[in-house]
Amino acid sequence: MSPAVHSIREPESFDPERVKRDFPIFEHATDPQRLHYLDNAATTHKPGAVVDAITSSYTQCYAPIHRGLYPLAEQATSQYERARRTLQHFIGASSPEALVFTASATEAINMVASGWLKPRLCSGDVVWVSRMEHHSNYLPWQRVCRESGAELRFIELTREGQLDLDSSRELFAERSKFIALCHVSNVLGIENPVAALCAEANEHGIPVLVDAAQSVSHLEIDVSAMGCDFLVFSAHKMFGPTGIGLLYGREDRLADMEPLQVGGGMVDIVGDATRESCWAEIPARFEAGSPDMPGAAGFAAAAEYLAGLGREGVRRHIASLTQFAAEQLRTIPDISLLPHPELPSSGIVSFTHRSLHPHDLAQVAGEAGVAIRAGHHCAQPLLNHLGLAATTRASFSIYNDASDVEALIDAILTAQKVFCE
Amino acid sequence: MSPAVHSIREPESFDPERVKRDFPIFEHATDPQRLHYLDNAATTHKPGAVVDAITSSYTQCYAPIHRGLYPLAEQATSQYERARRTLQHFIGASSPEALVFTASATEAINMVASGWLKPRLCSGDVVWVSRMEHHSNYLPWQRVCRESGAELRFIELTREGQLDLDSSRELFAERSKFIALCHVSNVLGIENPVAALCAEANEHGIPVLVDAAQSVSHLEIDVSAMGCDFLVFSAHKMFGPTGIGLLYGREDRLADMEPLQVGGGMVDIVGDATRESCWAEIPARFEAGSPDMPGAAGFAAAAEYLAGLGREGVRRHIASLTQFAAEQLRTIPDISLLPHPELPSSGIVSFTHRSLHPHDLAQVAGEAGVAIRAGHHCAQPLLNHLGLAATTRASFSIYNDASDVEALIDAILTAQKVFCE
Amino acid sequence: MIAQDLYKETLLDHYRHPRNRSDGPIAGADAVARGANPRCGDEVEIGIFMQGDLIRDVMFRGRGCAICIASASMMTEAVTASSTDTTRRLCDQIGAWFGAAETATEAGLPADLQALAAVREHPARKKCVLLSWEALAEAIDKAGGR
Amino acid sequence: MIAQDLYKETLLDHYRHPRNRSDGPIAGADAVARGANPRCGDEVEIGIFMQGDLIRDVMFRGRGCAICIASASMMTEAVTASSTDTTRRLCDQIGAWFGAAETATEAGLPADLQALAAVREHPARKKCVLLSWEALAEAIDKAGGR
Ligand SMILES: Cc1ncc(COP(=O)(O)O)c(C=O)c1O
Ligand SMILES: Cc1ncc(COP(=O)(O)O)c(C=O)c1O
Repeated sequence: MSPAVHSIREPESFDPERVKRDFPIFEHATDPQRLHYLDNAATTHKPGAVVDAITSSYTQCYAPIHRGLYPLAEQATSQYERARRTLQHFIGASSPEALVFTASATEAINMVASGWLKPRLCSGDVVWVSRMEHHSNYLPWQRVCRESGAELRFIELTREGQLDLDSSRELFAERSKFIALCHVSNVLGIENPVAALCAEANEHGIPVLVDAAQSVSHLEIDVSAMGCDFLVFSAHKMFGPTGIGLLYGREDRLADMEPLQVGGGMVDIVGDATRESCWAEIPARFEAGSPDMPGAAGFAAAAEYLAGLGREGVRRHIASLTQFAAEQLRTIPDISLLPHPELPSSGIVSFTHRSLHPHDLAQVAGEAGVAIRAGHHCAQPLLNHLGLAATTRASFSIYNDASDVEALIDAILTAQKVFCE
Repeated sequence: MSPAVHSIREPESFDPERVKRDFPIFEHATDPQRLHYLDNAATTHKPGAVVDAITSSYTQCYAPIHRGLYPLAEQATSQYERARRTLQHFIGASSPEALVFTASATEAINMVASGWLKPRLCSGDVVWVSRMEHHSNYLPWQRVCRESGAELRFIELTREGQLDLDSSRELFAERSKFIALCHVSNVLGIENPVAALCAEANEHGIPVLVDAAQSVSHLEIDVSAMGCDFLVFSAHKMFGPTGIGLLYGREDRLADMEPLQVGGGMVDIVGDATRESCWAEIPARFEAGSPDMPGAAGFAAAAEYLAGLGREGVRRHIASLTQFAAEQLRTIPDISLLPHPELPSSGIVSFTHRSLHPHDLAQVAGEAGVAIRAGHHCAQPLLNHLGLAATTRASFSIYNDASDVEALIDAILTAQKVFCE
Repeated sequence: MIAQDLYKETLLDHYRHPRNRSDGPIAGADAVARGANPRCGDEVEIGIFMQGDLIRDVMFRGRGCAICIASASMMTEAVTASSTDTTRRLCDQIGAWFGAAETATEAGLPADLQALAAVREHPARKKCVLLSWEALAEAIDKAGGR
Repeated sequence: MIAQDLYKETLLDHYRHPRNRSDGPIAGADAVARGANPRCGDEVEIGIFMQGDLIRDVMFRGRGCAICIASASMMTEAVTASSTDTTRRLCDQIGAWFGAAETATEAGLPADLQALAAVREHPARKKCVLLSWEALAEAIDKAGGR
């Protein structure tokens, strides 16, 4: 956490240039020299190992899951369950049954809000989210509160953008029934003290859901050490396929959860007028419909790829590159970085420009091969609070290096020329 | 509909052997001569074109959808929306907005049950399903009825397995609020007269959802001609990827539907204590979370592949092969086919054996390279009605031919030797 | 200049020197309508001043990206001193021009507006163009409805 | 014979000639317990006849696949005249044997039961083996609980 520009050179092993060669898109993109992909908080690219895992699932080991008795189906089922165990170890869960494959982080959050919290929530109860949540970790709680007459409250932020726990003393009050917050903010790039918060919530018997969508690609996740009740993320933000995500839930919590979707594969005995349906065991109960085995295989391949790079090397690379970017951006007088207690180090730098509209800036940068994001980043509660309609965000990953930062700075200078001169 | 064994030779163009060469699994499977894949009703294999569409989405055109302003994101977004239009034409819908990408057919049905029907359903209302529904088109309606105090009723079957519309005269009564039924049954292989039923339901103002999961791979689907209000299917049963499916909804129906999931991408203005959230336009409103663009691209490639084969040739091939299989099975004295008004022609033949348990039969067949399915096929209401705990099912697709039927018959004879002699 | 792809000189000129822009509320207009694009945070307000069936003057106010501001500015120039009928047709034509590719045509569009053509290649930015035109159509409806 | 992979001769023998099988309800047992596998439609009923702490006799009744029937039949032979403690330990051991690969061991399993080993390669069939063993454990609990 105390880097200087020169620390951009990685200690020993981690080599972004070598890493970049693992990612076919940088060969294939029309002009690879010009693809400075800095939209990694939205979605990450895929290493060949992930694409191969998907392809070979389809071309060598494809069959229905959990139902067939012939060898191909047994192999496909093993592959699916092996993927679950790979991810179990990746996040430090104590058993594979605690992991539910979902379509996305968004779906996972909806499942918990509708299936776990809603049946327990009463008028007068309070649910907490932080001010910096992505809409996917805000709207489901807002809806369930509306439907139950409960109150949704914000953990507000200090001026430096951190959770203002002092002014949220009611967080652990008796009326508090649930806390949902992100591990790392997709706009501010701030890392929240989730383990400490979980510990205290746990003492008060308040379940916590951690949205790890923005942390899982570069911070080590250990759900046991973190002490969360639920944790969610999507494969596509950690170099895995789209269309698949994960819900981790403490087994006693999952045992008490109603399924969001009902249908094939999640029921043991279908009830009728006289008897109740009997759901399948956990986690099958929450995986209605035909499982996405190739997706799961690609997801596991991504976890293995990331583990193979060394999580600590990844973390350090991202941290020093983000800090370097923040420092460079600060050299442009018209640019203001969003609040952050120190130099951002979680891969994300958001900023505004005194006179350039974020969309114009992003468009001009895009034409110069620099892929950055402009908008509200699905975080309207935060942007309203900051009094902003939109910001520009650059987000860094394992295949980025200082040349991407330089291209970003150049693009901003170009845009200033176009619009301000 | 009047085939004989010799009609197994396809008229003119359709050539299953050539088709089979499009499917890499048959090269790669450990012993391709021995892979007689007859579990197509569960899931189908993927042609190279589909695998390539997925791969090249990841390696050449990958970026977030609907949000980025840089060229790669614009290309990825176009690809996603182009996939929607391909599928629009594939099912004869009048506009792309009527198509929602979902994770599966199962999810699509849950969306309609929770989001469209539930807010409208009152105690005393009646919802109809047929006796032959898959759990995915049964449990969501059962749940919504329980929650609303409405009654779920079966359209029962005649002895030949067809919908007994005569004994369901209340189907179009005033209390009827919804009808959900499959186009083709995944156990009986019977095709239901959905167009006629939709026409009559329409006259009475009763919306109909058609589950086309088992028909879309070999019957031409035209939602306009069919006149349904909703139609669902999964990509993986029509040679497309897992993890993606489709909900078609008449636009006025979709406009009235609440989203099952809320989160990123489906909201325009996030409300707070004082104002309501304002959802995005249709269909984005129903696609919360990061879209599965490579999945959509693979889905569209499957539709194009199928269209390229010629739907009529596909239909005829499946029909004559299914009929051939049924005839051959009938030559085994201990085998009974499940009820069907004529020789089954929809790719599916289900049967029981006087003394062989379906699981033993399927296991022995599997060891001989014949992939068939044993169990309740996620259709417990039907199996209860038939007084069966499990059946054996063989299901045929475009890459199967008479040699697969012969292998099936051999496998059954082998199993008889093992267990009955 | 690299950015010339999208940001034509005309467009930039309107962005840098917007015509008929009001800094405060538009006072004395016969009708005022608003448009907002929550995804970008763009907001415009269009006020029209009528003379019989003629739009004598148009003013806009708002914040937004260069395309949004330029489109509003160009719009005010294009419709000043046009009849409401002509203007409504123009609004529809612009809408269609940015709509489905099949139905789009630029035949008959005022030459000054052609600078917006490049935006058609960038679907994500269409709303930026259309915001002011949709508000204008609404203002005309309001004025007519009085 | 191709099917020898899974269906060993011993297993088939027990399937064709099940030991200690009752055609009707199991009468006069000290405890009876049931098990069902809704996914296959398999159902078994296990009755035990005690003599002090000893399981003097075991009967089963049921319908199911060859593995389910053979497992039940082999089980009755394996535990007849064993103490409830020994039998409970055997039930646990069989459960573990078909559980996670890491914890499984066949050390100490009666030789007669080794014919079930092949089923371990077929996760989907594990329940078919375990059904009767789980019902047996339940019957012992019931008998002890009297
Ligand atoms: C008739 C029918 N409906 C629905 C489904 C559910 O499809 P999915 O599992 O892809 O959601 C299936 C297949 O499993 C089916 O056969
Ligand atoms: C912090 C955070 N939470 C949740 C999500 C939702 O992820 P997905 O769209 O994959 O469901 C995102 C990204 O979009 C995110 O950045």
